[in-house]
Amino acid sequence: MKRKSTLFTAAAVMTLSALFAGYSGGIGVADAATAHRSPVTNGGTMVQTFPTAFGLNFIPFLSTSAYTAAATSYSFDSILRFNRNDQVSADIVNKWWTSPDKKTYYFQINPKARWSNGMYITTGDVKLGVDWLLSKSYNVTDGGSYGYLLSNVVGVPSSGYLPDGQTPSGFKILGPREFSVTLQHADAAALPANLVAITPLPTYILGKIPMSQWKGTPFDRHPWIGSGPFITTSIVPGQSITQKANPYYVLGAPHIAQNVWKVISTDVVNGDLASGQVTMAAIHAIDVAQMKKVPNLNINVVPSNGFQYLGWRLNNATYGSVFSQATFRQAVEYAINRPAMVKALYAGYGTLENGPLPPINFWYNKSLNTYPYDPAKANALLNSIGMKIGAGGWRTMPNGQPFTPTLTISSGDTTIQRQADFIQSFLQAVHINLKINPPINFNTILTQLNSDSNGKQPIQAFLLGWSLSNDPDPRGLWRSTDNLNIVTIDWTNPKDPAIQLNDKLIHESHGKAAYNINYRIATLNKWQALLNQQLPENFLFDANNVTAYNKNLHGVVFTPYGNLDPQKWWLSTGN
Amino acid sequence: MAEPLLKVRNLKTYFISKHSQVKAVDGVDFEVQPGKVLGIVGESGSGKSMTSLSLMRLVPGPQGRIVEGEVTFEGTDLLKLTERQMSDVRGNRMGMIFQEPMTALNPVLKVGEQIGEVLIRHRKLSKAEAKKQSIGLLRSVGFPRAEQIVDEYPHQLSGGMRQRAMIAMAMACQPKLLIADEPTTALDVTIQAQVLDLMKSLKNKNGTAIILITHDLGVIAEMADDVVVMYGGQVVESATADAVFDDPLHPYTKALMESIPVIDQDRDRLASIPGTVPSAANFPSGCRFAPRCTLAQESCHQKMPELRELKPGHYVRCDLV
Amino acid sequence: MAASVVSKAGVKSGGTVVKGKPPSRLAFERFMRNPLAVAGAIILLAIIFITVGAPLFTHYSPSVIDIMNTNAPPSAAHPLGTDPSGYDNLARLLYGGRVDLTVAFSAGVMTLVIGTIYGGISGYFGGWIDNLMMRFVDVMLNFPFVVFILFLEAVFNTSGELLLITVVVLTSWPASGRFMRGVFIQLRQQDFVIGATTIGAGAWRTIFRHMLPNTVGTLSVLVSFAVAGYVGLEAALTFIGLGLPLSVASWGGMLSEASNYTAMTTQPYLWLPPAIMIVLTILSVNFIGDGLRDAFDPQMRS
Amino acid sequence: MTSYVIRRLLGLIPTLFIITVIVFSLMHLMPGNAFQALIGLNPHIKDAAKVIAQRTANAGLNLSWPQQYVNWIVNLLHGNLGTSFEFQEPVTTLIGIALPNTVTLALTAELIILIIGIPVGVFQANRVNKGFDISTSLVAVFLYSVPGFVFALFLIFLFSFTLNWLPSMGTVTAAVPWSGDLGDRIQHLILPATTLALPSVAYYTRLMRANTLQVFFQDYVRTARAKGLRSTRVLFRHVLRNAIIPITTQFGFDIGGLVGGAVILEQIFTWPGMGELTINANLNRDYPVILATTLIFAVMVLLGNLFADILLASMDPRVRYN
Repeated sequence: MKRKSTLFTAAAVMTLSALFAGYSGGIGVADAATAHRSPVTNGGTMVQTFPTAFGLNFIPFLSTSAYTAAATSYSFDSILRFNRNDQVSADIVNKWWTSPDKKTYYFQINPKARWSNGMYITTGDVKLGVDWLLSKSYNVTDGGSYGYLLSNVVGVPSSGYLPDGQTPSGFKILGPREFSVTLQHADAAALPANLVAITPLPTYILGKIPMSQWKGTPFDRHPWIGSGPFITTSIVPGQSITQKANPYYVLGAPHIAQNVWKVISTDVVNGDLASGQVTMAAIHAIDVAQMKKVPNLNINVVPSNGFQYLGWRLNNATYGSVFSQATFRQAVEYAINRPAMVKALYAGYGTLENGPLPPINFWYNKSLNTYPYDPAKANALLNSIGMKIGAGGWRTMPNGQPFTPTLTISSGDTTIQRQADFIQSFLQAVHINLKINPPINFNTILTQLNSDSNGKQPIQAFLLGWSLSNDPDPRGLWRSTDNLNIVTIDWTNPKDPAIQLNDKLIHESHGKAAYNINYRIATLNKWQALLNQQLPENFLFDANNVTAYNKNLHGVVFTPYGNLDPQKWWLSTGN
Repeated sequence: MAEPLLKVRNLKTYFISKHSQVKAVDGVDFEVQPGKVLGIVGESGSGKSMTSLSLMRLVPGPQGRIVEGEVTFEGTDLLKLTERQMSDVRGNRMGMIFQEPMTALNPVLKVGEQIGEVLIRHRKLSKAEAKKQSIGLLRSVGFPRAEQIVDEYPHQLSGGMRQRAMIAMAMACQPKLLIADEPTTALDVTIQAQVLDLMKSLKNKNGTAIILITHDLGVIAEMADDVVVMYGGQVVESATADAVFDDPLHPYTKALMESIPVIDQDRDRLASIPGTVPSAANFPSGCRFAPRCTLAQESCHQKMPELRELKPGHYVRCDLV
Repeated sequence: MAASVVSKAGVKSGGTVVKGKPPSRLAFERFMRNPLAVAGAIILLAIIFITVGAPLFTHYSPSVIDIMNTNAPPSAAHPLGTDPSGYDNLARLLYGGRVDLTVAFSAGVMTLVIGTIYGGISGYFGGWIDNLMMRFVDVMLNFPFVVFILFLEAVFNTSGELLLITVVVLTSWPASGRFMRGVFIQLRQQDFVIGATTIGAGAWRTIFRHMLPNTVGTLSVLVSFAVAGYVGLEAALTFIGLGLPLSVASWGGMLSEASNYTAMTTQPYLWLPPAIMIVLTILSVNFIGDGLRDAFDPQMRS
Repeated sequence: MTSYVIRRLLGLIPTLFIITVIVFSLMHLMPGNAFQALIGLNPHIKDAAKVIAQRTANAGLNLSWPQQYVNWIVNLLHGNLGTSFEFQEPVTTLIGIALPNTVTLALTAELIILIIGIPVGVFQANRVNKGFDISTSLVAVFLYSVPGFVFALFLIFLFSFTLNWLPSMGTVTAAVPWSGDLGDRIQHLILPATTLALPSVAYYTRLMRANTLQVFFQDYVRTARAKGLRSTRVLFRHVLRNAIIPITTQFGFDIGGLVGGAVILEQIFTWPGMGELTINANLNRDYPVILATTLIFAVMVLLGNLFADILLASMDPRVRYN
């Protein structure tokens, strides 16, 4: 319930999706009914919130906090965006096509695309953005982690970076507004997962400064021009960012004159919403009933693009032989009453997850097994793998040894602690004697997960969650060789035929054939079905995104991938 | 006799709490003549200090209270004044010095300021003038380096110096009456003499009357013109000093005299008074000295004796003499 | 001039001497005459009784969840409703006091015991012993609490009640140690201590027999503030996520759980009962502390 | 006086040394560091374990800890507190933002404590056991009993949301630049500083009441009255002047404590100070920040003590500099 819950998932949220937080698209969730009642008015100030302090770097890709990234995404648009149907659509670039061998992408900058000071955006600005992402300064000195976006471009060495200011040979300027990017290997996910994120940078400011000095320059501390809908006018470190409408915004000048981001503790944000001091903020699902009673607020609920899971260390030295059996994990999935947990934890505002992609996702396989709550079936499955109920009413290992797995949770997060309590009670109901370890620091959990190659770490079961990016590309997390799989999923045994199939399907999902969308859907469906049946981890559910906003705010497009099109939002007066 | 400077009639000061009533001063009468020294003598607990505080209306509250009596000073009844009017009298027309020079001076204020503030208060002097006068006062009480002393703090002075500073403070406005509550008790014998001499000379110079409160009959013998002997919150004998020393009438006074060591008499041992001063919370019903009195008779335990004038100006509270 | 010898005999008889009653008995009588102190003692005993005897008042367990009945408003079955885990709030309130009282009183006792012994030794002996001991107190006073908790949590791979108490015990004594040193230094210069030393009483006997009883007043105030402070501390730590895990019921935990705008304005049954319990506990401890001070140190009363 | 201060300042060094050594060794007994979270959960870093090792080596964390400690001290002497693992910013930058805010908050709270605590305590002592004394004493204990964050929420609810008189977050109004005007800053200070002050106000009131009562019955106060001084002068020049001495000592001791006490309130009021920085650094094992904040807290407490001693010496002539 408290801010600590953000701590737990923050790290996970940041990495997979923060990059796209502001300018992503998804399936459309319509605005509130009030939107069309009165004519659009211009002007006004909108206040949005961050729950904790933001970082100090505002040059794109340099930010160290998700919140700075969110503010930056209002000021800098990338070349392309996702629309409300989660499809790539025009932004600074308004035309794009691929070569027949699918290795070269051609882009054309919208002739109306300008910086907020009126200067036109050119391919030189795009080039600076590309150079920056591949520069040694960014990748090494500043420790930037988004260089991977362009690592498939021709001319990028295996180290993943180039000397400062050097442009990869795969990037070509074809004219003041035309450029192309050539890849080393054809990749169906390259555009939606990587190239969309290329962000033009203002050459006439940053071009004059060596990249090694970008970090900490005045422009980094406070970028005064940009290409996004709102341009930063003032920053008070740790507390607020004020942005004004960009009259030259390529997708149309915003109606709202000013946007303020304020850091407000989640403990008081509901009050700020009720008093009208905050225009829009995420709230806890559990508060929805009370907040619906506040007369000046609308509540919007959309499913989130992510999932939470109960993980097992499949290679655990003590119980790995049980954990690694899919039947065991299926039994667990049946044993847990997930609807009841969603009701208790999120007042019902949550979505059950049955596979690696949430049901809201465009690519979701609708024919997956939903594992309805069925303790009898769970018991039967557990019996079938020889886990008999022994003395004290607890199941034993097939070899008769006691079976008392432990669940490790992070401290300071009451939601996770509740989740653990519920899971424990459901597993105990099917005679699994799950114990919950005293909560420990999240970093300690990570350390233990990171160094668990021999299965000797104390961690046996754990709870974790991911937020996902727009494109369902499973690489980075699900391949048996992916570091994050090793750390957070542990589904890596190369001899397991299911895992071999997993790697094969993932490979096929982005190869050349996958440029055919139907092929890609079919492959991803097969992959989802495999994971749904294998359950490398016990998929649970995810909390919905609950947003409370003032009734005077109109035009917001709520999607699982963010609140889109801020340039179209407007504030009615005299509410 | 001339009109007395101070006339105390039937003064009663009680400590009243929920559970008890303590008669610290129980109907005291005496007079002080202008320019004369009245000695009040008695053991600790006899009510002499509380009498002196009552005269200044400094009885510690809220339990301590003057319940009855008249204190007529230069024709006005002090007990009828408002607190504000009374504060115009204190330090101005009546000065007071206390037993403990160690604690009676404020440790965090300079000596000069503590003297000067009296002058500023009553003589409306400026700070600078007050300081100048303070130096003069300090010199008059025998400080050779008075200019330095004004800027020193009490802890930098010795006990005798502090007491002299106290006297300077009390005498600053040349009061008509100085109440000295055991001024020498806490001092060395040699210093005692200095202080007493100082008081005597000031008296002679300014014509200040003094109420000298002490348990030390030697001091009384040296200083006092008149003597009041107190016991159990009451006056048991009052007369001129000569009368009291030559012809003590009350058995208590006699006993006190017995206990003075006299150098030229070769006595085997000093007489002492058996027993202790009764607690003010539960006085005996009859004569308060009766339980310790060697002469006490049955009647003494029954009835409280009146203060009678046995000889002209010599009052005694004893039915046996 | 005659020297004064008169009446030194039988001087020290100022107050009421009631024969045959030891000072502790007198103190007890004075304590019992103080209505606030007696009320404080009764309230504290009542609180201890209901927390220790919690099973007498509710048949719910504070650690059994009920997923089908979470976030329920007050009802006949659950007079204070249930929390998001389905715990019965009344049961958590009754049992929760055990943790708060344990934490607070272990802090109080440590303040008392270590503070007095440490401060006593340091203040009594003075010199280099004092210097060394006070430098150590400086270090401990400066020691960041949060680092301590995180360290213990990380190294012992655990969290919860025992950890919290350990940290409280480790960090509660230095302030009182320094304070008591000051008290002992003052006492050391007083006549009765000098007297005791001159008649050859040993250091330990002087400290414990002669000096200690004179510190009771100061100590009682220190302890009452320590107890109050650490009840609040438990709540504060839980609030920032460093306190007790959810599975351990505590007043501070309940209060911090309900410390958000929505609960504060619409669900008083969540935060008012633990808040009242905390305030009552601290109030009663304070009244008892005042009463003890007045009882042992009658000069302090006006 | 100056030489005394210098000597005392030099005397702080051993204490600081021991504190940093202890913190240093404790930190190195803790598993994990900030890179674990930063890199360990990034799906796009190819060889996370290697990168973590690299970063760890770059940060000097694979040296023996005495060596690391020496490095840290050497850097410290050059005014360099290292670079935050988490924010990838110089620690001095982070502290440069946080410390002034926290100090402002703590000093304002101290001011409120003294402005309310001293007069109320004196007034209570003046009317001991009367209605005012008893009622304010009860209020004081109540203030002391209720945890600060509960008050914080209550005050925000009342003054910010219901009455709309005062802002509930930050040090300045959002759109105003960092150098916002004084009135705006004071408005922002009122709620957090009051909340921070409340428990201490209670404590100081009690302390002041007890001190004043004690001084009331001192001989020199009777002397002052015997001199015919007006009761106000007796109270202010003689009673208060003495009763306030222990308060000033306590005041110095508390400066450091208040800074620490602000940790939670800073979060509720979004006061960008040391609190958030400290908690965050500790949770994320951001060693350079942990060390720097520990050092600063320790320096604050020690300077507070020093300040208390100097105050005491300047207020009480009996105390000498030695």
